Amino acid sequence: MADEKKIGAYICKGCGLGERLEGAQLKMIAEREAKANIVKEHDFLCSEDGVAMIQKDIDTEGVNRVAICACSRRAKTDAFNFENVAITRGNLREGVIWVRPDTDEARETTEEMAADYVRMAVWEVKHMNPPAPNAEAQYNRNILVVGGGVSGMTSAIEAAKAGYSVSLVEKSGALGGSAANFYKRIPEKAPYKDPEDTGVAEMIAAIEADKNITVHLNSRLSKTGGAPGRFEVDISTESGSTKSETFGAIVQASGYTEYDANKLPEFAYDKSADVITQAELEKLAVEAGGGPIKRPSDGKEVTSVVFVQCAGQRSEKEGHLPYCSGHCCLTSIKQAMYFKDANPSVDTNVIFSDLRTPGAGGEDFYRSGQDKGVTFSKGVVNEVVPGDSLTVKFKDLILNADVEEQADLVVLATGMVPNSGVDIEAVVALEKEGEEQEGEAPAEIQVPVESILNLDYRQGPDVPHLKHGFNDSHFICFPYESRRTGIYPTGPVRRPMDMLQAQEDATGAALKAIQAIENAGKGRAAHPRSGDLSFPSFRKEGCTQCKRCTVECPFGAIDEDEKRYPVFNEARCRRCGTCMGACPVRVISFENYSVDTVGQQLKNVDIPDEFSEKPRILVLACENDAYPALDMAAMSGVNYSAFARVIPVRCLGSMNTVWITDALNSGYDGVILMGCQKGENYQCHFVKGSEMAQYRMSKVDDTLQSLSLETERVTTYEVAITDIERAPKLINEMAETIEKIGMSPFKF
Amino acid sequence: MVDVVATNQTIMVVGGGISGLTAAIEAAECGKQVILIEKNPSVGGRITQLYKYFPKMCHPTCGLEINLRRLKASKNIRVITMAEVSDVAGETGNYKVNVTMQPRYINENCTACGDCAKDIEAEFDDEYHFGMKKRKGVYLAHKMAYPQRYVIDPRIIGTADADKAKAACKFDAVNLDMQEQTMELTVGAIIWATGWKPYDAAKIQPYGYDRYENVITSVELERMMDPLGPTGGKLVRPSDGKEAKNVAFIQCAGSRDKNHLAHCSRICCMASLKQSTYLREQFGDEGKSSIYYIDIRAIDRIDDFHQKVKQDPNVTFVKSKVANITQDKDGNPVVHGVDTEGYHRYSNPHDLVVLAVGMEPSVPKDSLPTQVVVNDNGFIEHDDSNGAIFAAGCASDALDVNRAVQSATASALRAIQVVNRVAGTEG
Amino acid sequence: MAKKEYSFYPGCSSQTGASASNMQVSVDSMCETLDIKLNQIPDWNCCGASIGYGEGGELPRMALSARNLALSEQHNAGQDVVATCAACWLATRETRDRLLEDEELMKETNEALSAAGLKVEANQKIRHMVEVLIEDFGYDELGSHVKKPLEGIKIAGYVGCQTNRPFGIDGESYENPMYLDKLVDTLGGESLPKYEKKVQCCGGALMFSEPEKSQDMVKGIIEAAYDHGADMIVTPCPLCQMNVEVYQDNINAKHGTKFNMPVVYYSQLMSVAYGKNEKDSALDGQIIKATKLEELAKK
Amino acid sequence: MSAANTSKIEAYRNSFLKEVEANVEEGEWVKMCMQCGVCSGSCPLGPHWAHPPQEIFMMIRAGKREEVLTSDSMWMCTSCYNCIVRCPRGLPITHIMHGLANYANRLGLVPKNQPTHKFAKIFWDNITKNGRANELKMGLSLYFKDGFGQGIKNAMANQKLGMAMMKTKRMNPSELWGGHGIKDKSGLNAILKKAREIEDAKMKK
Repeated sequence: MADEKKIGAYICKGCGLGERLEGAQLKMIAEREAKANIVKEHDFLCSEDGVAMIQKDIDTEGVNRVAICACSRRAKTDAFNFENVAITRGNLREGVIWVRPDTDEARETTEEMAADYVRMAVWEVKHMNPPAPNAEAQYNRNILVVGGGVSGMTSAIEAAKAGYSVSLVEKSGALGGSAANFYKRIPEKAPYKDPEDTGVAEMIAAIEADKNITVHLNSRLSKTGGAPGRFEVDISTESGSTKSETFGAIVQASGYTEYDANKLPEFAYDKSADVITQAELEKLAVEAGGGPIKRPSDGKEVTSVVFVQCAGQRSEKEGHLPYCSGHCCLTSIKQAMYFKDANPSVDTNVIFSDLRTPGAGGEDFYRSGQDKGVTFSKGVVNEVVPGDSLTVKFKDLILNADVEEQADLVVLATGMVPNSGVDIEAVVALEKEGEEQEGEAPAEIQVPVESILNLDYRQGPDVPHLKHGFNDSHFICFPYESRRTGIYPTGPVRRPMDMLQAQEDATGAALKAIQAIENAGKGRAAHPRSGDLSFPSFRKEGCTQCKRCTVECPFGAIDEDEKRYPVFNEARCRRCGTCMGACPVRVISFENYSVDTVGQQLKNVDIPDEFSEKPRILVLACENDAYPALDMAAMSGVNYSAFARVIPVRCLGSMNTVWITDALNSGYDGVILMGCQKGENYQCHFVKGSEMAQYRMSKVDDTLQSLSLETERVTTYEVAITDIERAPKLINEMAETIEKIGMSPFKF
Repeated sequence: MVDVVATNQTIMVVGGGISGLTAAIEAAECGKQVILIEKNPSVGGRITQLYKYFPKMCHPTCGLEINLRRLKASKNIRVITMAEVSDVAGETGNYKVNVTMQPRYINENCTACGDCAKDIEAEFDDEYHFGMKKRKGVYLAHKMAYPQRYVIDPRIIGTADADKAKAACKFDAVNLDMQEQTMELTVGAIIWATGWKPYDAAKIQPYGYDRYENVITSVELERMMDPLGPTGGKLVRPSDGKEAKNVAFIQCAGSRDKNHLAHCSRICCMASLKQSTYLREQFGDEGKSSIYYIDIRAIDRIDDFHQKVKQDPNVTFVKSKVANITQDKDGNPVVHGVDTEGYHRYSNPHDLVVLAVGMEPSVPKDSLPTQVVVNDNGFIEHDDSNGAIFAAGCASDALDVNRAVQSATASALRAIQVVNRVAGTEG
Repeated sequence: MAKKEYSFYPGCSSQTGASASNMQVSVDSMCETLDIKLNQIPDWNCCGASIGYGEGGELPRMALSARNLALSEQHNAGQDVVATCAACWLATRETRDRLLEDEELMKETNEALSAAGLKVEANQKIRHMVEVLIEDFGYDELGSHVKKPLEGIKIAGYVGCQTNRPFGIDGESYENPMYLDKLVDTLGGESLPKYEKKVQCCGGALMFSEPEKSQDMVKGIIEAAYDHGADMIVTPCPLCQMNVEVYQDNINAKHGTKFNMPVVYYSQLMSVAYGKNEKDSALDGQIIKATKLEELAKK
Repeated sequence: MSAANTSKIEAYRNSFLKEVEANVEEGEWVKMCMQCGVCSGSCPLGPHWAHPPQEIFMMIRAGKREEVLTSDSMWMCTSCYNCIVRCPRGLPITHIMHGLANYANRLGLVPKNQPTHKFAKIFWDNITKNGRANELKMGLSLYFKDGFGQGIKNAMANQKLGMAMMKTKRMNPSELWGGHGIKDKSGLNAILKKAREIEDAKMKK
């Protein structure tokens, strides 16, 4: 593409812009001040005719930087969608006329507002380049699936069905995982009355028959490097042999380990052979093969069995699981049916606190269990006393009495503990504290500290954990968005779940892997900026190897080379710009988003002198939440101060403090930062962006003091997309504050 | 006539709620051609009517904003709104789908400037607010509506209002002559994501939803929390606008009940736990919630949210299915029943009763091919005989948003497998 | 409209000199106007009512009703069985339904019946008189015969339990049935649709064994009627009528209330509205006089 | 083994549940209860039940045979059918209560002087004697159910009522001598006898 920049600025007069604003004035500003090469007005810019006018300039006049001064970037997006050029939007409608009253006294300040947004648009686009797919983009149709259980096998089979080739790595000597030892599974089909075959054998057969799937048994990942489209993985077998392969994407289906019942002495698991876990009962059921189930201690046929739900689960007690494992209620019903179907005269009692059989199938299965004579008691089990006949002491919550029940066998519904590898954040925390007990992760739950993926990423060997050791996505609407691009945890390692859900989940994970491959191949970003071709690059000369970018990247995309310079792995990058915000020497930038694209906007705003009584307020707003909130405020006719100049940012994490100092130096009277909620329930879609911004701003006060400016001039807020009334209020409050404390002295 | 290009390598997604949107976008971002059919004027579905998601208490529109940006950015998706599937014929890899489109009376020229709605007098119940509020006869469904285009209510066609709307538009976007259209599309695979509807609370006679103003549904409560909603974001009771500081939540209102929905709707327990925090949010220590339940079903790791709410002294849990509701002289709904944990009778007056209504699947059996397996609860089963018609989200089971998205993503892959096979055989 | 014929099961309380004989009188008068012919089941026996369970087991109770069914099938073949008493209707319909869905029960029941040379097929529909009025006639038809609208008379429609549950009248809710209110309106009276005790239990058979508990419930039923400004209560059920009307003195004595609330049958309202005199409308059967009806009947 | 021990063993075993399923009308439904409590909350005499229906179902599952069968709770049932129409699991609760009462009666476990039990017996004898209810006799025997003296008291207390009933021709003194009845009494009694035989034959112990 031609290097010389040719800027076209297009000013719309529709939607009342023509009536409210002095078009000629804006045109002149774009030409004379901002020096746009071509400036045109149009009565209805988003119309076919208006769009054609712009396209013509692009094709015939060689315009390659387009500044559209009309409505918000969120409106008419499909109309203003031109190929191979840099585009920006000057928000004159939602940003100016819709937030200002249509009165004579308001007219002047409204005009000034519009004028600034035209300046900002042109100056921004001047420093933008049309992004081109990054050079490292590689297309690799191989998917690595880690774990040969139901989840892993499902991902493998489903991905293969879509025509991709899969390598399935299983650490044990056989496929099937935990489910391979199940006698039957919870039904997945109507009428949901009886346990069904697990189907594991069929899955294994399908995999062996599929030429697109290669299985590595007794194998682990000894090293995983690279990025989506070019993962380099060392697969090592127990025998010690190692072979390296490259993959486009990775599905992590490392499954779960059953909670250790020895941690529950009150239930006599360690004292009696006839107190067993659900998994152990499956083994007995397999041995019985549909016949009467015999108890471990003496092989006597079981005549009565008690199921203890939530054993060591849903409990705040030290060492217990604080969560519910989701499947146990259905599993106990299924297992009680093992007894009832073989011999209806066996007494089966399920002692539960909340019976959890959700969804269409769950309730039918519960009813079927009752119909078969399985009894259910709402109660809390306090103790199991060993003996020839076990005594289960519990409080019957319905009869409100402490009672005892005799049983031949007691089954404990212990929960799922995820095999999620090293809790890298806990390790980092420890390093910070500089304590002795190296590597010991003090997470709520101890997970096997042995790494699953052995990533050679700067930030650690495994996918960060979210909670309780599960490396789930934090996002309700985006369950697959892990914090390692192109690596998708699935099944019980992500969240406790039963087989049916695991299969559904694993199928979805397979799609995400395929999608990651397709995106990486085209050099496109993954969620949430999917399709974005821009990527970060840095000026090596300027870099001080301070490592801040490599530490702060929420997605662990940046490694370090031997000289400790950052290595950007574009395909791992989510384009949030946190690195750009972190860089103290401002050497990191994207083609179409950089310290300059924002810096130039704020610097070119017209700053009236100290006595004009026309302050300027800079608002940096997260483009996903705060900015839409302001847009919708405009749509609802909410007004805010004409002195505000709002600049959307990809994420507040991309906010570089130089913008603040520049703004203050060039005479802004106030600065407002609007980011998403941070902390445990963070809503930032780049995970740590708003948190990082907060952290950086904590240091800004010194800057203010050095400039002897009041700290109130700079404020940071958490703003949600629903803050349609609050966001404008925050701007007006700043305007009032400035009225109180006076204008900034830094005006020239 | 709308021109839509569809081949048997195209995936059709029926329903533009969170599941349909997800399925469409995920498939499109794998490079597939997708047609998204939505019966309402804008996409987004039920989640646009929610205030917050459990357990994170984040705002549904936040995720919607991202999905809409992905949708706008993708050249592979064709969205057709106000359209419904009337008939499906054919088999895997080659379906003929009849789509009927209702007239919007406003074309692509619309800039959502709002001039057409300014002087309209006719008002109708706003379905977005479950009729708790009125809207004009020319309207934008809500602030996040996509496509961002106004709609003219067919009921004003032929009235002076309609002409006013036409006259007001400077961009020639109003076309009062639009007619219902039908078209037949050929597609390779179909993702069925028609979602759910709240169970009709009036059918639960003992609770008197049809008799007592201060008995409302959980979905109506969500609208109340909307700053732009019927009560301006205030939690007040309908009868007299009094602040509703003492609220009863009745679980299994229509669910787990042979007289209504036999299945458990899964989301209601978490929804009520979530809504109990709304009371805290609005009234602090004065906000009191009582949750009447059979079993609290806070499944898997989100049970910690349940534990957290349980520790709130202002939230009371009563293990009981409420027997019936009466109204006292002050218009307080009084809930009657027995706390089954140790047998305690109660007759508790509350400011407001919220029925945690169940999920009724919106699966129109008759517009689907007969071989598609629909179970007694009205959900589409996974079954080979469904061919390349794949259920996503709440068309397949009672699911929360997280699981609906999971299911939608899975169904996207199933559809892709089909069209890839077709592409392979077609070379 | 052509004459309609039904196989009629009056029940013990409707016999002359029995507690609901006044209902029977007014029903006959009503039927005369509507041209309904009721063919009494010959030698019918007691249905066992709801209290029969204590001593009589499942099968003996089934047998009681089955005998009536058998006789009806034998003598009134092809006609629907109609009952005016809630308990009779309920017991008979319950028996029919269970016989039809449970083959073994059918077998055993017939085995028992054979002891008296009878056989049951349960092939007749069992209906309540109110069903007949609503379904076979409809409000418009019922209204068309009104000669003396019950103008200005406020009437609380008290449906009670067994006319309403578990079967009830088609299309009506168990919690808030409206048909008595619709009927009152049809007859030109003033219904009180918001009367909240319309399905409150009156104690039923337990009035005899648990009088205090039952009368407490009756108290609520009458209080609510007064709260709504009712001149009288109307009911379709003999036991309800009896329980709510005749114990008002006892309640007054115990609670110092001044209850004097007439309780009439829908058939009495219809009879009066249809222009019949006090006697035909069995107003003389009221222990608490329904003055306003009497005045109207006199006109 | 001592009774205490057996009951200990029997606790939460299904023996009593199975007995109820076999011998009690609609007893096979007991296991389907999910303890929601809607029946207990819906009963008009609810406050007078020592053990409301849903609790009785739990007691049956817990094997509390004596406590259940000697309870007078199920005798509180007014047969209003509220519980049946509201039960989310479709249990015929009214019938189960009737069945339990009847079963307790058969086993002679009903608490002494349980008034409804007495009335039920009086009623049944009354209607089976002539095939139709004789309200007057029933009323009287009811008054005298607790002995002669009490009977006179009751009669006096309700004298006014009785007079009113007679005045309105809703009670007929002549009923004392014969009164209403069916023709084929013997036939009816034969039927009932047979029915009882069939039922007894089916009882499992």
